[in-house]
Amino acid sequence: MRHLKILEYALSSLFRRKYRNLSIVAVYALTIGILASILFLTHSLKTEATYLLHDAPELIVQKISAGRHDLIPSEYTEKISTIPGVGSAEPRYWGYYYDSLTHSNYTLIGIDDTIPGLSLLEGKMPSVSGECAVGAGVGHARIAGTGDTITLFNSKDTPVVFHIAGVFRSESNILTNDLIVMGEKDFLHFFELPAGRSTDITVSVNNPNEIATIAGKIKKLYPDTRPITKSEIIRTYDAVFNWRSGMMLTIFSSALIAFCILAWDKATGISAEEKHEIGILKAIGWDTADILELKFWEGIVISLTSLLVGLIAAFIHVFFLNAPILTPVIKGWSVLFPDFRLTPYIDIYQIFVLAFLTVTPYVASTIIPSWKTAITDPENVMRN
Amino acid sequence: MVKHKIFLSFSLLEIIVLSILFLYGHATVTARSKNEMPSKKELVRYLKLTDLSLWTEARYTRHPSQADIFTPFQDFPSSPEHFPAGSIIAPENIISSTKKQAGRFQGQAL
Amino acid sequence: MDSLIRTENVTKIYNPRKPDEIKALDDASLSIGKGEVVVLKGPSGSGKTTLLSLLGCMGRPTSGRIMVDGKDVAKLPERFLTLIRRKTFGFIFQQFNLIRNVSVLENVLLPLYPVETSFPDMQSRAEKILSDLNINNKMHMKVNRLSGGEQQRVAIARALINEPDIIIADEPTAHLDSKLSSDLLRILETLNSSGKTIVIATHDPFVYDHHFVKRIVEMKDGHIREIKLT
Amino acid sequence: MMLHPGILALVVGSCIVFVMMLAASWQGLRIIAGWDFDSSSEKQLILERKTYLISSIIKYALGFEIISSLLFIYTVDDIHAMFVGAMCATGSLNANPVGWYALYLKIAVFFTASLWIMLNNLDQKAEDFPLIRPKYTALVFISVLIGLDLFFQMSYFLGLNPEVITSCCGSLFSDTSSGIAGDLSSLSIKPMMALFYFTSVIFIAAALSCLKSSAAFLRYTVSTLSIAFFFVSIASIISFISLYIYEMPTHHCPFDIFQGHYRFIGYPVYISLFCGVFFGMLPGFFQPLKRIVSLRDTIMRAEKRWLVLSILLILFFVIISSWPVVFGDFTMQGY
Repeated sequence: MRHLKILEYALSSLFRRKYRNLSIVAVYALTIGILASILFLTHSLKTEATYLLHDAPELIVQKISAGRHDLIPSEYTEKISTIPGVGSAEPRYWGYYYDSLTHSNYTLIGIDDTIPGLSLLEGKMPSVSGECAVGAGVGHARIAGTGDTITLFNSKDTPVVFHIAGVFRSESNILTNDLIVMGEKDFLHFFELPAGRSTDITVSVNNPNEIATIAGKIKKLYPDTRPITKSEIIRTYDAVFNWRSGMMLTIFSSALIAFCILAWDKATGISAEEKHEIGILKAIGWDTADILELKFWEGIVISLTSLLVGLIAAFIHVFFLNAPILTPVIKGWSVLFPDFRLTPYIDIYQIFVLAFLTVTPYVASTIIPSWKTAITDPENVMRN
Repeated sequence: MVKHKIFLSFSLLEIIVLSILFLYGHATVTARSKNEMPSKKELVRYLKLTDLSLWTEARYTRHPSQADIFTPFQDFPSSPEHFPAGSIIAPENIISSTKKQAGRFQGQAL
Repeated sequence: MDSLIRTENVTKIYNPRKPDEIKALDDASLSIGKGEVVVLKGPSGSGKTTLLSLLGCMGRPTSGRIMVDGKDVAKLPERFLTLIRRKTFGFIFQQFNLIRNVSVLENVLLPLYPVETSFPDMQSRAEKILSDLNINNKMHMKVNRLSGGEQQRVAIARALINEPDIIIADEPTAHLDSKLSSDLLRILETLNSSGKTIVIATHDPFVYDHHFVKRIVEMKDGHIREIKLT
Repeated sequence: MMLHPGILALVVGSCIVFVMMLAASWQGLRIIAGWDFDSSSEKQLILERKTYLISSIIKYALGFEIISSLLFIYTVDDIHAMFVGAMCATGSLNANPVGWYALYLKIAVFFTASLWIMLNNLDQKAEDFPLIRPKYTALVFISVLIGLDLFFQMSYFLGLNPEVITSCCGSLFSDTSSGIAGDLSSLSIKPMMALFYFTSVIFIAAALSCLKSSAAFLRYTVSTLSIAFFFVSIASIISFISLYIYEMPTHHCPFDIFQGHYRFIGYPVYISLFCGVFFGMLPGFFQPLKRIVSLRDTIMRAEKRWLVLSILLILFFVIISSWPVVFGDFTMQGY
C-alpha cells in the first residue's frame, strides 16, 4: 500500500512537469527504438540465415592456389566421391559478372539440367542453351521479365543474348536477388573456362557426425584444397550478424550516452520549486528513504514507458515498414540490395538484452542526483 | 489515488500491444516457415547456395563464406577498408584459420 | 505539570568555525507541558525558527538535550527523527508551503503517504478534517486557485491529518489580514481545548495578546526569557 | 572477443556497476574514518546522509547482479552455436573455463550483497548505528568480488575463440570425463537421491527445532546445514533432477531448465533454492550480533521470519524438483 501511494505521488510529480518528462521519455524511447531496431533486424537476418543454410551442401571444397581461390580439376571430384562416407561429390559452377549498364554485380550460376520446377520461380528453369532464370533484383535493374531477353558481355566483350525463362519470386529475394542462373555449358562458354574444371565442389555426407572427419580426409588427400563445412558457414553468419549488430549497437550507444548525460543533467539541475517540494515532503514526515523510493518510482515509470514505447515502435519500424531508417546503413554501396520482407523472429532474450543495455545506464546516471535531492534539509522549509 | 491505476493500465495496455505484435510475429514466422521456408530451402538445395544475397558490392561481402582468405586485403595487407559493408563485416582472421586447418589435421590423427 | 517537550542547555551553531558562523541558539532551556499554548516572541533573527525546528525534530542541536515524550532526540539518526516528527508533530508554516498544482485533498493526505494506512481510511480522515475547517467543498480544487485564508486552512488540515499531539506554527499570521488571523486563532483555540499542545513563533502582537495565550517566551539573540501571564 | 549484443550489455553494465561500487566503497571508507556518533557536527550529518547513498547503490547493484547472472547464462547459451560441439550453455562455458569462475563469483556476489542488505536493514533499526564499521569494511570486500566478477567476465568473453572445439554437456557430464563436473554426474543416482532427501529432512528438522529453542549451536547448525544443502542440491540437479526434467538419461546440463520448452521450471527451482538457502544461512550468521544490546530484540524477531521463510522455500524447492522424479513418465531403470 505504502509503495503504491509513493508511486501515486511519483506519477503526480512527473505529471506536473509533463513537458520536461515527456521530452525525456521521447528521447529515451527514440534511443531504445533505434537500438531495438538494430537488434530485431540483425536477429531476424541471422535466424533466417541459420534456417536457410541448414540445407546448404555439407561440404564445399575449394582449390587454393597461391593463397587464392582457383578452379578445381574434375579428377578431384571423382576422387572425393570415392571417399567412404561421402554420398556424392558434384562440381559447382558460379562466378561474378559486373554489369556496367547498371553498375551492379551479378552472381552467375551454371547448373546441370536436372533441376525440376521450383515453387519460388515464376516461369521455368533454363533447359536449353541461351536460356536463363534471373533474380527479381536483376530483372528489376534491367527492366526485364519472363519472355524478355538480357544481354551480357562475355570476356571477349561480345554481347551474348539470353532469354529469360523464369524470374525468382520476390519472397526468395534474400537468396536470389542478384542471381542469373543458366545452363552449365552456357556458363562455361560465357566465361571461357577450361574444360574439366569447376569453381568448386559440393560434397554431401551421409552421416552428419562424420563431416569433420571427411573434411580432414579431403584436406589430407589434396593439401591444396580448403574444405568448408556447413556448420562453419552457419557459424560465420552467426558471427557476422552478431558482429554487425554489436558494431551498430556500439555506434548507436553514443546516442544512449548522450541520453544519459541529458538524464543526469535533468536529474541534477532540479528547479528551486522542485527542491522546495522535496523540502516540504521531508518536513511533513517523509524520510530520505521515502524520497529515494519516490525517485526510484519516477525512474521506473520513465524507463518502463520508454522501453515499451521504443519496443513497439521498433517492431513496427522493422517488421511492418522494413526498417527504412537502418537499411542505408546495412546496405553500404550494394546497388542490388534485396527488397526483402523481414520475418519477425523475436525471442524474450532480445528484449532482455535491450532492457539491460538501456535501463542500466539510465538508472546509474540518476542514482547520485536522486540522492542529492533526497537529502534536502527539511529545516530549509522553515526559512526561505 | 487514480494515477497509479492509469499508469498501470497504460503499461498493461502497452504490454498487451507488444504481446499482440509478438504473437503476430510468431504467427508470421510459423506461417512462413510452413509456406515459404520449404520452397526457399528447395532453392538452397537445388542451386547449392551457401550465402545470402545481401551485399553485392564485393566478393567477400557477397559470399562471406566462400571468399578467398586474402580478399579483404587484395591490394596490400594494410589497405584501408573502403567498402561500407566491409566496415561491419569481420574479415577472416588469417592466423586463426591456419590454426583451424592445423586443428583439422589433429582431428584426423585422432 | 508533566513536560511533553523539554530542551536542556540547547545550543545551535550554524557553519561552525567558519567566517559566517552564527550562534542561533545559546544555552536555551525550556519546558513545555501537555496541553499548553506557548508563544515564542521576538524579532526576526532572534532564534525562534531555530528553536521551533529543533523542538519539531527537524534538526539536531550542536549541544544540549531535547526530550520529546521522555526520549532524548538530540542524538537520534535522521530517520528516527522523521518517525517522531511524523507521529507527534503537525506543522503550520509561514508561507503555507502547499504543493502547487495539486488538489486540496492530495495536499492534505501527503503526510500519510509514507505510512502504512489504507487509502479509504486516509480519505475519510481528510474529509472529516476538511469539513471541520469548512473547506470540504473545495476538496478537488488545485491549491493555487484558493484564496490566502483557504490555503491557510488547507495547511492546517495537513498539519492535523496525522493526529499530532503538538502543533507547531511558525509566524502563522504573517500573510493574513486581521479577520483571517482571528479565524486562525479561533481554530487553534478549539484545537487546544481538545487537548493539543500548541507552540507558536510570532512577532505579531495580535497573537500574543490573544486571550487564550497563557505563556509567552521572549527570545533575543538566541537567549530565552520567560514571561508568565496570569 | 566477440561483439555480441548480450556480451556488450553485460560488459557495459558490469563496468557501470563496478564504478558505482568503487565510489560507494570510497565513501564507505570515508564514513569509517570520520565516524563519530557523539558528534553533532555538520560533518557527521553529511556522513550519516551518505549512508543512504551507499545503501541505495548496493541495492541497485544487487538487483543488477541477479539479473546479470540470468543474462550471463542466456548469453552463454545463445552463443553456443559458435563453438563446435557445444550444445548448450555448458559447452560455451567450457570453451573458456574462466567463464565458470565468473558464474561462481556472480553467485558469491548474490549471497554477500544480500547479506549486506540484511545487515544494513538491521543496523537501520537500531538508534546507535552499531554495525557501521563491519558494514563498510564488508563493502570493500563486495566491491572486490564485483571487480573480480567483471575481470573474469571480461577475460571470458575476450578469450572466447569461436573456433575452439569444445565438449558439450553430453561429453562434459558423461561418466568418463574427469574433473568435478564429471564426478557429479557419475555419482550413482540412488545414493545421491538418498543424500538429497536426507539433507533436506535434517535441515528442515533443525530449522523447526530452532523455532522452539533459542540455543546458539542450533543456529550455527542450521546455517551450516543450509550451506551444505546448497551444494548437495546443485549436485543433485546435475546428477538426477535434470535427467527427470529433460527425460533424457545423458543430459545433465544445469542451465537448460531455464528454457521455454521445459516450461521455465528453472526459475522456481533456482529462486526457491537460492532464497531458501539464504534465509537458512541468516540465523547462524547473525547469532554473534545478538551480543549487541540495541540489536538483540530485532534479530530475535527477524530470526523467526527467516526460519519460517527458509523452511517454506526449501520445502517448495524439494517438492517441485521431486515432482518430475515422482510423477514424470521418465524412469531410470537400466541407468
